[in-house]
Formats: sequence, structure tokens, C-alpha cells
Amino acid sequence: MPRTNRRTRRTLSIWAFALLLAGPSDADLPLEPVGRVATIKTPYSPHWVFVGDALGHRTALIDVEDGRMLGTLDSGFGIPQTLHPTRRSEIYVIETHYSRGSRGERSDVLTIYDKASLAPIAEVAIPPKRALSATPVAHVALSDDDRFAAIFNLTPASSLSIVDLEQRRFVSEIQMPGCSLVYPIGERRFAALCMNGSLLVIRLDDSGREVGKQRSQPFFDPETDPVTEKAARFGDRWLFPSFDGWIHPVDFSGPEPVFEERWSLTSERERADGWKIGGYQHLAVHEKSATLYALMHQGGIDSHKQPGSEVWFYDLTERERTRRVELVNPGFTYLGVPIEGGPTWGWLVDWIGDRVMHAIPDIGVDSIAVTLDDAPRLVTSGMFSGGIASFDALTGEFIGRVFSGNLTNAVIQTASPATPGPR
Amino acid sequence: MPRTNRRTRRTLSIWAFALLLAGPSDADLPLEPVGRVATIKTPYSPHWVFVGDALGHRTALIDVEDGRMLGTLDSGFGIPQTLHPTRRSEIYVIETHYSRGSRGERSDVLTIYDKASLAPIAEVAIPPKRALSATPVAHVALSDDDRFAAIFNLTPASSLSIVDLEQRRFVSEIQMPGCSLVYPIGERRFAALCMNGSLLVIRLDDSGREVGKQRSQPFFDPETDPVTEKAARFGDRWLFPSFDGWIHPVDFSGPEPVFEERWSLTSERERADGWKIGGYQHLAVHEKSATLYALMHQGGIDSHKQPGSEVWFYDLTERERTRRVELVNPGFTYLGVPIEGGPTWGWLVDWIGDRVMHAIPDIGVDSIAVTLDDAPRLVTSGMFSGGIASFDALTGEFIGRVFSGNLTNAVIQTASPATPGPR
Amino acid sequence: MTRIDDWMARAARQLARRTSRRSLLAGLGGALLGGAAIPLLPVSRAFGREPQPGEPDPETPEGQANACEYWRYCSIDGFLSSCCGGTHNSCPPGTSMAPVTWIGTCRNPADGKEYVISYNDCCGKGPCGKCFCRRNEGDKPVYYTPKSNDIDWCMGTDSVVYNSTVAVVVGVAVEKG
Amino acid sequence: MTRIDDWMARAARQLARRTSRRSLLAGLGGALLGGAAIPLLPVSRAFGREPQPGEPDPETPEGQANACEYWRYCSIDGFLSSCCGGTHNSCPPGTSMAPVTWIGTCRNPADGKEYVISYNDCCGKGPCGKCFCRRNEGDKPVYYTPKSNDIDWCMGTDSVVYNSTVAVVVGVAVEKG
Repeated sequence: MPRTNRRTRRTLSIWAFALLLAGPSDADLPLEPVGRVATIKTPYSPHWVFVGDALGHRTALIDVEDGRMLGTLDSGFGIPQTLHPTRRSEIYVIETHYSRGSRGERSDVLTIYDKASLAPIAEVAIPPKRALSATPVAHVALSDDDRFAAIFNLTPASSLSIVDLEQRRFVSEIQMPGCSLVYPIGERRFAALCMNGSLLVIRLDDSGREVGKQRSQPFFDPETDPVTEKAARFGDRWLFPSFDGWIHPVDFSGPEPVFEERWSLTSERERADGWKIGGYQHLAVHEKSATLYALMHQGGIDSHKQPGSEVWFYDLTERERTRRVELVNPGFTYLGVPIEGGPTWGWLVDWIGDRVMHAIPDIGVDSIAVTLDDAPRLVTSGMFSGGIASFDALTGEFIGRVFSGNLTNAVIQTASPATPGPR
Repeated sequence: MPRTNRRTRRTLSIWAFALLLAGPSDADLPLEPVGRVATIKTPYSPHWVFVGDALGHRTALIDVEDGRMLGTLDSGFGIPQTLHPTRRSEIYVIETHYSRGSRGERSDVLTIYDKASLAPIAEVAIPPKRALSATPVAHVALSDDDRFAAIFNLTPASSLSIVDLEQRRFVSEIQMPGCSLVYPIGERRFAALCMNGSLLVIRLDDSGREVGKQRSQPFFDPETDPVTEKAARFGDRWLFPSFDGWIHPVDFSGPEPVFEERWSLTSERERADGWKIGGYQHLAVHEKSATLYALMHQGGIDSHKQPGSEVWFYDLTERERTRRVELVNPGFTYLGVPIEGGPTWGWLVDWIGDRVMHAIPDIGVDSIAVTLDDAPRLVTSGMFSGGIASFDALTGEFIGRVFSGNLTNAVIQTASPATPGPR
Repeated sequence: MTRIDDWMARAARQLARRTSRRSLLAGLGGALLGGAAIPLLPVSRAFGREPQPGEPDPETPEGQANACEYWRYCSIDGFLSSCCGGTHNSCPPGTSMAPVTWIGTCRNPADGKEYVISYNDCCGKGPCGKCFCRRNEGDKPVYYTPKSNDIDWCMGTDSVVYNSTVAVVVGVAVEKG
Repeated sequence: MTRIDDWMARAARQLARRTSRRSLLAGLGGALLGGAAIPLLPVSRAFGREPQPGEPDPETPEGQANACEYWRYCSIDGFLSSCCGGTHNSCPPGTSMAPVTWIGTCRNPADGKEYVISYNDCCGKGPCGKCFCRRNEGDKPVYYTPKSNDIDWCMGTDSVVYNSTVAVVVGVAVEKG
């Protein structure tokens, strides 16, 4: 049946219904229409964030200022992957579905949602082979002019699927043997990381077809100190952090990538104390203030997935740490529902939560992101904890906690339509 | 690719892999084949139970003796509905899927699983209109000879879809205006409950087509004291409990249903104290000992969904209560994982869990079921608590807790292939 | 042991004042497990706080459209659309409101009258996960269809997948159903 | 406050001894939230308890195929098939074992040798939900594909949907990767 503004009274007549309705008198509440569906004000507030749910297969749009849920975008199997163009009032969700839930025929699609209605308005079929992993970043990318989406495939042969977002169609698949993931580096270029520690740069023409593919020299040693997939973009540069805390900046402004001198997130003393970068989304950049945020923990070898206990702030111009912020527990949930102590017990609940987060290495913050505006928020979440904590990203001051209603919080995306540039 | 017993060494050659493998020497562990998939011993143990997960969209097969998971059956949207024939080594799962997860084209199917392999071996398409609700019982039924499955549809027009399980095909749809749900009452008959408090009896021929449909006189007043959907079968009788705790037995052994005198689960005094039947699966029968189990709580009006704090045992021959068993907390889980205190803290965790369950009316046991064997187990679970507690169903003695790995435990089904008869 | 006992009893009493099962669970866990709370950001109540004509004071729970205690929710069992991107009478963005519903009769404390409330489900996106609310006044079993809130009322929409529920005033009750 | 403090610290120390994140979470909640435990039914260890030739004592965690501490699981990040209806080297009923995998090198305490372990994912049914185990020894990022346990290795099977993981001995390591 169509979604209309019909009166429920008509609906009721479907039933042989014993209840009599009186017409409203002047003093009664007016009868209300049924069928109304809310829309969202655009442009979005810069303090609205998208939080992807790996178990719930959806992304929630949440206001970190007041905890309000604006709406949700469902996706299929895997950690939700969404793309947020700045030039169209659209959101792209890359989805994998099976005709029988976990079996049957596989369909991979890029669904185009309208930002105001959060309703799907178009769908582009893509080859049913996109890569799925527990790593929430660098699996999909948008060209800097929002024209093309690139989706990383792994079967285990490695390739990119290119979708033309203006024409809303799949245009090509580009093989990239030995290289994986995808990083946007301009209007017609994407980069990938290769197993030998090099970079692959892929160039497209205006129709989205490959016109060039170039492997760089290795710029790190994947055996001794690999960079993580969880890089952050700073203008024309991508900053790749290594397991041991070295930032490898790569400048993509010229025709060839320029590998700048690496610098360390940690002092020798801090390294000796076991301070490392860790978690699932562990680097973020606030472009306007040239600030880098790194999610840090103390851990041993192979602790690169361990959640963080602090976020360290860096001045990217000086390559200097400016602040260490001790994290608070983002707040637990049970089946998506916040576990709260209320006004009376809140202090205790809080105190226990933080104590626990710091005492036990495997509970804490897995993801950080920063909003793009002039009063930026540093947003943190834990995969299994459920809540989202926010901080003033300039001062490090803890602001508060909000809840997404998700079962898991696997990825945070910040998006500000007013701010073109890196995503 | 086919599922074969190939050696991984061959798989490895896909990769340009730096690691050298030495052939095993005599003293080394032998190399092992890959591709092996376990199967389940049949017939199943009578103490294995199926536990359906409303959020996880699957049913787990769990041994309540040692907590072992035997395997899982995925389903689609809604509380899983499974059927367990005694004459075939099969399980039927009624599933609803959308081509895009929560949107797109709807497909409803009855999937036939092999009991030993838990693999789907056939699929029967049914009209995409089966009823979905938070009530876990009486939505699907199996004829007593396992020949036909009946699936309740609600669009909101009400009907049954009949599937021939020998020929593995959908055979007919039977309209039943004003009546809902489905209860098996023989080889070629199903019953439904009607809005005016009467019963509908539907007769099929050997091809699964309707040959008769008869409405009874009302046997209860749905306005003042409705019976719940959560009836239990005792031989040829169905026992329908009312909100106020009256059992309405209906004998289906003859051509027409015979409405026997109602009897009360509670004394006048207990009714005055607010003792009521409640929860989502609140009645169970152990046929051999003629014992009825009712999930009871103290609550006010409209508390019919409130979880139970006790199970009351009744001798069905004498219609007399024989025992009151205070329930324990079935055990909490977080995202399917048991929350345990370990040997040191277990007592405290337990103590708190029980204290909480009894202090707060909305936390407790939602479902009970009893195994069919001579050493029966009373099995209890809570939708949101996560664990499963079992009791000796003859003595009421608490035996222990096990965990299903489910996000929610929405329905328990006991099945013993050695015991034909009511399901 | 007496101290823990006492503390438990107090916590339980406090928690028992809340209404919905999931918020109870939340509170329960909160008192015992650890997590949220101070400073918990102010959650916007309803959309706007000005008193609406004929509605209760929005500063009281009976007047807050995203509180389980809101007067119109007397018969509900589900997620509140008003916490999920919609309002008390409009569905969250991108969902569809089902045209067929179950019906409750709730008393508006602002005028003392009984109103007929239509609980339309919002459909086509998965469960919202916020503000689960279960009150069940007058709820009947599934066979008493028009008053049964257990049914997934996503019928007559493109998808049966349930997201949340609204509470629409569709009449004044002159006789209780 | 000192008593609570002390209790927390002890609980935390005890819990920190466990290995997997989810069992930690479980333990954490357990110590604080309430639920399970006594009498907790004995969970069958591996399938059978007789010592297997060349395998560690099945009474020790390193020898129990459904303990996260089992020696072969040194590089795992996922659900243990042995807790999900399968065994350490066979998949749960109705799933398919993926033929392509990631690889770890684990030391067998029974003979002190390093073995090459193939972590094949079991596919085609949703996440098992029991015995989540994360150890990550030698785990590399996604671009270092054959040693990356974050990847959903359900490839070459009919479905990419991940259920659990087995640990198969496929060789003796003569050089560390």
C-alpha cells in the first residue's frame, strides 16, 4: 500500500471494531494524520556523527551534543562502509546481501541515500567480491570531486571496483595484484598499500577507466615495523602510523608520491614504557588547526589491536606532541541500551567504568574521530562498550557521553557538508 | 569452489609466501587435512534444546547437560520458527528474507535441514505473508503424522499456508477470517483461536487441501479474561491458560472439540495476592508424568507479559498443584557471552543475579520448556538475560546454567526423536 | 554483608520506579556494571519544549514524547519513534508508517479525557535500539488482533521489518473497548 | 571506599589473567553485574579427554581445544569452532571451511617445535557467539594478506558470512615468517 496521509479512522474500519469514536469537540485534542515520516534538516550539523554497527548491520546518525538519534542507514553483512560526498546531498552505503540471509545468492550494491529523507533513491550493482574485514577503514573511497567511488575487492585476488556517481553506474574493475585497500589522493587518483611496503598509485580518466598504475619504492619494512591500514589524511598528505609509533607522511600533491621523513609519536622513554598506537580507528586529523590525534596504549608486541587509554595530540606543523588526554569509559550498553546509574548512582557507575577501563587492557576505546568544524569534538567509542564519549578537540576537556542504540560501535565517521576536502 | 578435502599446502601456493615448510619428520605432529566439517550424532539426545534468537536471527542447538553447542540454524527476520518431525531426520525452518536486508523483495520459505549435517537440503517457497510477532508460539505447526506444515499468515487478512513435507511443495492457502494462530490437533486437522473466544477447526484431505472448516461456540470471554496464545498440548487435549490463571482444556479426540470444565492454577488466596501466569512461553507439559508447568509471577492488571519468578507444577490427572519452584536467574550474557564471576566471584554474581531477578519485576524468566524423556529437565530462559537454567522437572531441583551464544533467547524448543506425539 | 544487602535493596527500589524493561535492565546494569552517566549530556525532550495546546506540561514525564511515561504510550510495546529520528506521531526518516495498527485507549492528564490512540509501526529499517518502552495497558493476545501489540504491524508497507512505533490521536473514546 | 577499591583491584587482576577480549568482558561484567556461575555446568573440553599423541596434556589450557590458550590459537582473532559444534580442525555442522586462509606459527609445548597453523574460517552461518578468542601473535595489516587475521577469510566458499575458525597443522616451520 502506498504511504499516504490517510486517516486512521478509515484504517480502523478494516476491523469489526467495538469501540465507538466520537467526533472531536472544540476542547478535545485534534485528530492527527497518520503516515507522516520525519526528514532531517540539511546541511547536517558538524557535530553529527555516523556510527557503524558490525552486529546490527546499520549506521546510526547521532548528535554528539545531545545524544539525539537523527536516523539510521541499514547495510548488509560486515562492518558498515559509508561515503559522504560534499557536493551532493547524498550518502553512499556499500552493502553485501545474500538472498537467504547468510546463504544463497550474493548481491553487492552501492546504495544512494538522500541525506534529508535517509531513503534509498538509487542502487548501483557492483561485482559481488568486495573485501570484508574487521578493519573499518580504507575499504572504500571517494574521489576528491565526488565523481567516483572506489571499492576494494579481495577474493583473494585484489582489485578496485569503480562506480561513477554522476551516472550512477559501475564502470570498471582495476586489478592490483599484491596491493590492498584504497586511499583517495585527488580527483582521478587512488592509492593502495602493497605487501612489500610500497604504494600503488592508480590513475583514472574522466570516464573512470584506468589510465595508469605505478608502484613506488618500498617506504617501510612490513616485516619489522609495518604501517597500519588506519592512516589519516592531512591535505595532500596521508599519514601512515607504524606498529612502533612512527608516522610515515606521504605527499601526493605531485605526480609521484613523495615519502617525507618519518617522525615518532613517542619519545625513546615512552617507547621503552610500551606506549604504542592501537585500536581499530586510531588516527584522526583536524585540518584547520593542523592537529593530529593518536589513540595510545601501553602494551607489548602484537598489541596493535589493543584499545587505547589515552589520546595524544600533536601539532602537525611542528611534529610535536601538545597534549595527553586520559580517556574515560565511553559508557556501556546492553543490547544497545545504555547502562546508566541515574542521578544517584551515576558517580559510582562512572568511577567503576573508568577504573575497569584502565585496569583491564582489553576494554577501552577502539575508535577515535574528530569533527571538521572550528569547535571540533574528539569522538571516541569502544566496539563492545556501546557508548560514545566526546571531548573538546582543542583543549582535551571531556564533554560527555551519548548512545547510538547500536549493538556494537565499530566505526565513527564525521562529516560536514560545509567543508570540502579530505574525508 | 566445492568444499573438498584439499590440503592447505596447495592453498598456500596461491600466495607468494616467504615461509618455508619442511616435510614432517616422524616425531612431528602429522599434517592435517583441511575442509572437514563436523556432523551431529542422531538421534539427538533428549536433553538437547533449540533456543531461538530474535535479534541474532538464528536457533542454537544446546546440550543443557554440559552447555555444549551442537550447531546453529540461521533464519531470517523475526523470532525463529522451527518444526521438528519425529518420522524424518529433518528440521524445518520458516524464514522471511528481503533481497536487501530490511528492504527490497520479500521471500518466505520453509527450509528443510538435515538433522545430522545441519545443512539445508531443500527449500519450499511459501506465500510471502506469514505472520510475524513477538509471540514465539503457535505461528507454525506440524500435522501429527509429519506430513503437512501449517504456517499462520496475517496481512491483516488471516489464513494458513499448507506445505506438503513429503512432496516438498506448497499446496494450498486456507482463509480463516476472524481467527488466528495454529495448533496441531491430529493428522489432518489444525485449530485456530478466534477473536470472539471460539475455535476454528480446519480439516485437510490427503493432498493438503481444505475439506472442512468449523467454528465452535465461544469457550471463553476475550473481553474479561482472554486465554493466551501460549497453550500446551497434553495428548489429544490442548490446555489454554487465561490471563487470570484458568486452564481451559479442550479435547480434540472426537470430531468436534469438547470444552471441558475450566480449572484454576491459583487458589482464591493466591489470586488475591496477584499470582498470575506471565511471560512469553509460559506453559509446558511432561506427557509421561502428566505434569503441567506454569510460569508464575505476582503482578497487577496487564502484567501478562511479565517474566515469572516461580514455576508451579501440577498433576494433570488430579488437577492439583504438586510443587512450587522458585526460579534462579538464568544467567546474564553480553553480546552472547556469559557474564561469569569465575570460581572466586561466582557466589557473589549468583547472589546478585537472583536478588535482582526477584527485586525487579521486569527481569526474569520469559520462557519455560520441558524435555520429553523419563529424566526430564525443566529449561528456563529470559529474553534479555541470555542464559539458560535447567531444573530436574520431577523434583524441581536446580541443576545449573548453560549459554547459547545467542544475543536474545526468545523461544525454547525441546525435541526428542524417540518420542512421537505432541510437539 | 548487611551493607551490600542494604545497597542492593535501595538500588532495586530506585530502579523499580522506572517503567520499561530495557530501561530497567539499563538501570540495573548501571547500578552494578559500570558505564555511563555523569556528565550525561542533556537529551532533548520531544522536539521543542513549549507546551502544546491540550498536551500535558512537557516538563513532566506524561508530557514528554520521548519518555516511556508519555500519556499516549499507555498500550505500547516497542521502540519510541520520538527517540529514533521521528516524533511521537511521525516516523524516523526513511521508514514507512504502516497504515494498519493496533489501538489503545489512554487518558490525557491535561484534560482528563480518554483518547483512542493508534500505534502505527514504522517499517523498513531494522530495530531502532533506543527507548524501548513496554506498558501493555489493554493489550490482548494475537487472535484479538486489533488490540494486540505483540504483532509486527508492518503490514501494508513495503517491508515487514520493524523499526519503532508512533502514537497518533485518532479519536475520543466514548466507550471503553 | 577502600574496600571497594581493593575489591576492584583484585577483581581486575584476576580478570586480566584471561586472554580473550570477550571473555574479559564477560568476566568483568560477571564480577560486577551478576548472573551465572555456581553451579555452572561442566563444559566438555575438546571432544574427549584422552591425551592425543604429540599434543599437550588436555588437562592444561594449552592442551584444551576449546580454550583460548590452546597452543594452536596463537594467532587467532575470532570464534573457536571447537566451541561452536565443530572441533579445533573441523568446522561446525552445516558450515563450509574456506580453502584460503591466513597463517600463523605457533609453538607446541608438547615437543617445543614451531608449527605452521592454517586458520581456516568456517562460513555460511552467522557468528557463533561462543568462545571469542583474540591472540594476534604475528598478525599483520590487511595489505600483508596471508598473515592478516582481520580479513574475513570466507573466500572460495558459497558465502562470505563468518561463523568461526579452526586451527589446522599444515607444516613444521623451519624459518620464521
